[in-house]
Amino acid sequence: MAVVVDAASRVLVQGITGREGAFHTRRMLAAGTNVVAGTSPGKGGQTVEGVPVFDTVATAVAATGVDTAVVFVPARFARDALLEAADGGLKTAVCITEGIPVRDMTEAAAHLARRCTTLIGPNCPGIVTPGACSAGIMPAEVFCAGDVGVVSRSGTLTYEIVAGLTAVGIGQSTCIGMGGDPVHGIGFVECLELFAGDPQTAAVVLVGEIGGDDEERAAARIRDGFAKPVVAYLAGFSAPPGRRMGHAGAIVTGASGTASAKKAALEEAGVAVAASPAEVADLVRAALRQE
Amino acid sequence: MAVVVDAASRVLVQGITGREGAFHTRRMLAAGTNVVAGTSPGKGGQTVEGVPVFDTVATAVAATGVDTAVVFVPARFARDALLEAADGGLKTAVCITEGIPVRDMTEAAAHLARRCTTLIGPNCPGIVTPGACSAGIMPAEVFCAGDVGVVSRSGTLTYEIVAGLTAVGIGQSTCIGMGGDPVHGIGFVECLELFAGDPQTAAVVLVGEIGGDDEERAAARIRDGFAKPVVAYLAGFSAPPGRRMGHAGAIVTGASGTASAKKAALEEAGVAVAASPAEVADLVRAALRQE
Amino acid sequence: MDLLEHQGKALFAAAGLPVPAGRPAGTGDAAAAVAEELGLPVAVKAQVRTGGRGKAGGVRVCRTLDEVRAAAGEILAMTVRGLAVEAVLVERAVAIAHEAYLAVVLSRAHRGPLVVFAGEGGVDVEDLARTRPEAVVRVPVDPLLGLCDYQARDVAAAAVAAAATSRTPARPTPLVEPAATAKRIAAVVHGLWRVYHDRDATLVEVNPLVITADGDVVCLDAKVTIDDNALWRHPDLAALGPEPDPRERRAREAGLSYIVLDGDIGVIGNGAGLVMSTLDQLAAAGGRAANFCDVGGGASAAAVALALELILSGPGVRAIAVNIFGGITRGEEVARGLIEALKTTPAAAGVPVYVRLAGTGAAEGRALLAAEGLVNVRLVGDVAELVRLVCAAEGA
Amino acid sequence: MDLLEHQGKALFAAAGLPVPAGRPAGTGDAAAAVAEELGLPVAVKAQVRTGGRGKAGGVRVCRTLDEVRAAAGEILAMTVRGLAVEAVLVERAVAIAHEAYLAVVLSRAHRGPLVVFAGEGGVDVEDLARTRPEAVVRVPVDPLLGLCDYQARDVAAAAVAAAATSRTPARPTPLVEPAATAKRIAAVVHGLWRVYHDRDATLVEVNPLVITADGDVVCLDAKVTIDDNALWRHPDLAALGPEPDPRERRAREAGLSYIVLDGDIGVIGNGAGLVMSTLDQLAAAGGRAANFCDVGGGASAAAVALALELILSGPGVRAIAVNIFGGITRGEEVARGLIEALKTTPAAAGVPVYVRLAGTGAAEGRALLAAEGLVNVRLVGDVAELVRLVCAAEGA
Repeated sequence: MAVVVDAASRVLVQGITGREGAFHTRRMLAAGTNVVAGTSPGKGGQTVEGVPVFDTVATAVAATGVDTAVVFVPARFARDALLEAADGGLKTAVCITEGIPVRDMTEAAAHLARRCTTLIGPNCPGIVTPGACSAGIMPAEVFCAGDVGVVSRSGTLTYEIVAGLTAVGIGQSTCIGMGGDPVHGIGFVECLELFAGDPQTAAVVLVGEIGGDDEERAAARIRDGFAKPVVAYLAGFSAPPGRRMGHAGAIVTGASGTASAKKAALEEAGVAVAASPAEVADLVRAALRQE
Repeated sequence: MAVVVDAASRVLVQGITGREGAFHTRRMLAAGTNVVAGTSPGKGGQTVEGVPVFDTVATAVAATGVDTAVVFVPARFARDALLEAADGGLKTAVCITEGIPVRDMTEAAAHLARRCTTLIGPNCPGIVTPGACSAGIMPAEVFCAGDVGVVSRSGTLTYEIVAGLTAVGIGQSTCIGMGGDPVHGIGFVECLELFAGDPQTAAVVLVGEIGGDDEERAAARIRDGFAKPVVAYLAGFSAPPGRRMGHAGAIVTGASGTASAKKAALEEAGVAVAASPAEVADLVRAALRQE
Repeated sequence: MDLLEHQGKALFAAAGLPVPAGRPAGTGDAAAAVAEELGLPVAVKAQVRTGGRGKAGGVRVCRTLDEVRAAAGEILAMTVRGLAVEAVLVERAVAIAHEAYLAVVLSRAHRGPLVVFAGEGGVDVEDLARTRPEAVVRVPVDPLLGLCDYQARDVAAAAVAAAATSRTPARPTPLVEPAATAKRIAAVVHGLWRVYHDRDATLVEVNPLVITADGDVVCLDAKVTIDDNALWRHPDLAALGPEPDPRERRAREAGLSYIVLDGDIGVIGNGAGLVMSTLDQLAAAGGRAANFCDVGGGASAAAVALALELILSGPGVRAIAVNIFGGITRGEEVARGLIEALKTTPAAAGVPVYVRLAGTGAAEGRALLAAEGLVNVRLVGDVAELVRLVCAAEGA
Repeated sequence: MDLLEHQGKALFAAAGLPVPAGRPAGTGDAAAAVAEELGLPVAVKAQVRTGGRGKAGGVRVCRTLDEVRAAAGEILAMTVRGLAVEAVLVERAVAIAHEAYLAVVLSRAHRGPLVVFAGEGGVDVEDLARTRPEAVVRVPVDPLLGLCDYQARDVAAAAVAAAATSRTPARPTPLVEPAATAKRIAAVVHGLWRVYHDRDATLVEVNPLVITADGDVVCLDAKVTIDDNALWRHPDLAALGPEPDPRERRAREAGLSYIVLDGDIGVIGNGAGLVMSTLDQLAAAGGRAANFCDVGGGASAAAVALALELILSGPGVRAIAVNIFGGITRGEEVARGLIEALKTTPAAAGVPVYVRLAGTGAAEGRALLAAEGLVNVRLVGDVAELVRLVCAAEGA
């Protein structure tokens, strides 16, 4: 088992004929993913890397039974692509596209929520269940199957940390790149719920960064009772304090958004916070030994 | 038991300080309804017929635990009142107001659907569970408690038919005036489902009229298997054929909307269709005897 | 409220939709002047608030100004389905390669708008919907999201596919640049949606939507219905309505729903369903109603009086049936209105009025009427008796 | 992108929101001219893209033109939190009876906009939110519905209630007509929502929202942040941005994320998190970064070369750390970019470049760099080594 995607997932690549879409389709296929369809308006009937291209999500669903979309379309068209995926009945939409206007994302996220389509991203590297499915742009070669769930706000940093786990023989159940945009799909809290319910996952790694209050909310969730060990790494301790315009952010979140504050909140919840990406593997090993 | 409202329903009157709102609050109270709160922006703190008035639905909910709204606000403000009721967490909204723009209703109905708020109306007389709750403007004195469920597109005609039932000793479980607007809340099909699941209801009366295809869809639902006898009355056989602008209506519904076509569809589904309102009671009695 | 074609096309043009150049005209000479300005050939089209004008000869293509003058004159004198032609629209003629059907319409079943497309336009589109329902594309629009671009593209793709296999005209012309045509059609779908949404329409129909030989897309017709309940948001549109029957207008201003029919029995009731039911029962008994009149919920005495006055102001009313089931409407109010009108309207003399009062205030109303002792008023017990007596009076 | 107050107020005015009469000025004399036109007293306010100007003395009320000239001159010479004052806004002074806080802001937790209101405005609103969170009204707006009128009325009701019990000023003035004031505040909430939604803002903040002694409502300040990702929809707003640092602008045009810092170690990495993490580890080891540079996913050799060139064009860079974990970014592309830039940039001579390549194409990239044999390039095995060596080089 795993969370969100597994070997049975049937993947649709939206924007498959674009440079990025085609490149990553090849990589996802190479990682053993069931990429069974792509879409590109006006390009129906073509193939990319042997994958059939359809004009619309509806026709792709009808022809191939896809359940997981990976969205590579340009930012201006991403809202529409997500709505199309949700209306097509897909279970999961992984949105790689970056630079999507916030208003577009709030609308898309609200619509996906009522269609019960799980959203990952946008501006995210995707999701990998090692050996089973890679939906996105993560380099499959650094992953190996195992029992640590990983969820991260940062892409490259995740690969670094996962490579560190893999190097010492700690495999991963599922790795989720939740993306760094202010409005995004599943976050730390939702992923913690998913990993809590996943028998394959024995421990969880959270990779956070400055800004927002996702880490603080994750800390609150863990403090309320979380049965599996959690290890975190945070980036941005040395970032200069941002220049704030107004008071709204602080009023709304009640959080300062600094790495130090996030570290304190997580440690208070019993989370081991690594000082460097390389230290994560050590802390995970220690946590799993204690179990 | 009954459907939608019963003796435990706690009713909120939106627009309680208006002429209609105040008048019908008195009548609903006289019918034994638990009218426990009203709203009228800027009038919070007053009382109407002894019922406390609040500025907002949220404060009314917090103070009185209302679960059923009856909306009397003017047409221009009805969309907002319905959204407020749904966001306030009310289970049911009964919208008496007529003349609401279709666009407003499509938006309100979509929002209520995702909030799981049952909508009755608009432009409807409301809903009565005799002896327990009257939420709307129906004259409670013509009803009596019993085992026939009534759902109607027409107000006065319903009273006429219900009075005929009551006169011969046939009581009603719940009577629903679904309203005549093109976009409305629960209709024949949804009410049939509710009555199918209500142990108190032994038979159902549908009161339809020309236009639309609600009756045709009800007939299809009954044809698919409906365990209780259904009697119908339809108005509009003598109506001159409407002047149609375009083809869209016919293309969309595939139905002519005439009373004759509706009668044929219902009879094909095994529904006894009365020739006059007065005949409904005879047909119901006959149907219940056959059971 | 139904708009005339040229009014609908003005909305289309404002929304950036492609419509043929043209202007309405009220006389044959004015039509010829428009044609001269546009250049020949032109189409001269009856402007009337109903369908069916084509079969009635209300659309002609003219190649000379004399033809335009003659056609416009004839069309302006026509009626279509009983409605007078209000003007002609003179438009530059369009070279049709393919015809399709495209509409945004309120769907009761979806509780929201629906985009409807058929690859074959014209008057036979309803037959197509019945015989080959799969040939009709139906795209429900989410009221909270509005039309999505993917939906417009879906429709455009269907349109281009349909044009490629079109059977109208007999020899289909291949599209020059299918992708460009698809983009134009998607833009039309967006434009129609804007008109539908922004102008509170319940129907925006283009039939035919034309694809020309060089792949252009033109809205050759425009049928637009505006939601009457939303006209307060659109004062410009509210001003476009036809002159109503003066009785119907007075009734509407008083909150009555009043429709003139062609029988000789006046009918007053409360609630559209009850009034329709009364008309049905009259018809079943061989009677013919002179009107439909719903005094509505909670009608005042004044409204009832006006209803009676309106009925009596019409020609040849031989008897009047009043059928009231009091709910919000109170019997005593109805009685007061009847008494007032009968006492002050000379035309009331000699017209028997049969009154059935039930429900709230029925006893009080009956008592008031009885106390007044009006010679031509008769109280009846139920609807069956009402119908029987009023039909008998009519025959007398 | 943060707007200056006067830019935000122009959006407010266009949305029908009440703002004081005023205009920006770039010199003391221009400020005095505006004041003369408006009438005295006026407020002279620093226009700067950050908060905190009040505490820095950037807002003065002036009663004479000489005072205006002097105040404007002093304010124009100020910096606030390191940012230069770009102009002054000269506004007619407003008689304040009550001050409140009102904003529409993107809430990550709600995945949508939130209306935030506090009955006490000013700079202490954050304290209020901490100490008496119940005094802050938070109304989430449904992205698919937009702001509902009932929500605006809720906020207005809270505002009127707050004014009635206000502690600022010390002796609260009762509102003349609370219902009228509530309507004006509800209209302000709607107006702010329109600005937020229609202009793709992520923050629209009014602090203070002023209620005057006669019950009028005025937006005395305006803080507006526009979503950078949506600027293409608003070319008028895109033109309002400040002049960026030329290096940052060149970087942005090439798709790099580049921020100038004040240390002496150049940093290049791929992915914001990885670069931040590299900076953290440098800082922990006592090093100070000269910049933040994320070459992004799938960076080309040209982008990497530009990154190196930008770093070398800055003052006092003593060493450069390159930390690449190849995913989409390929190690050989990075290597090519480094080689190109190091060979063509004179400033590269003598600056040691430590390169850590891992992931996709790492072996190929390392081979390319090794083959080139550049004297100042050193390949390292992991980040710990990278950090240790680069900090040592800096110290050298």
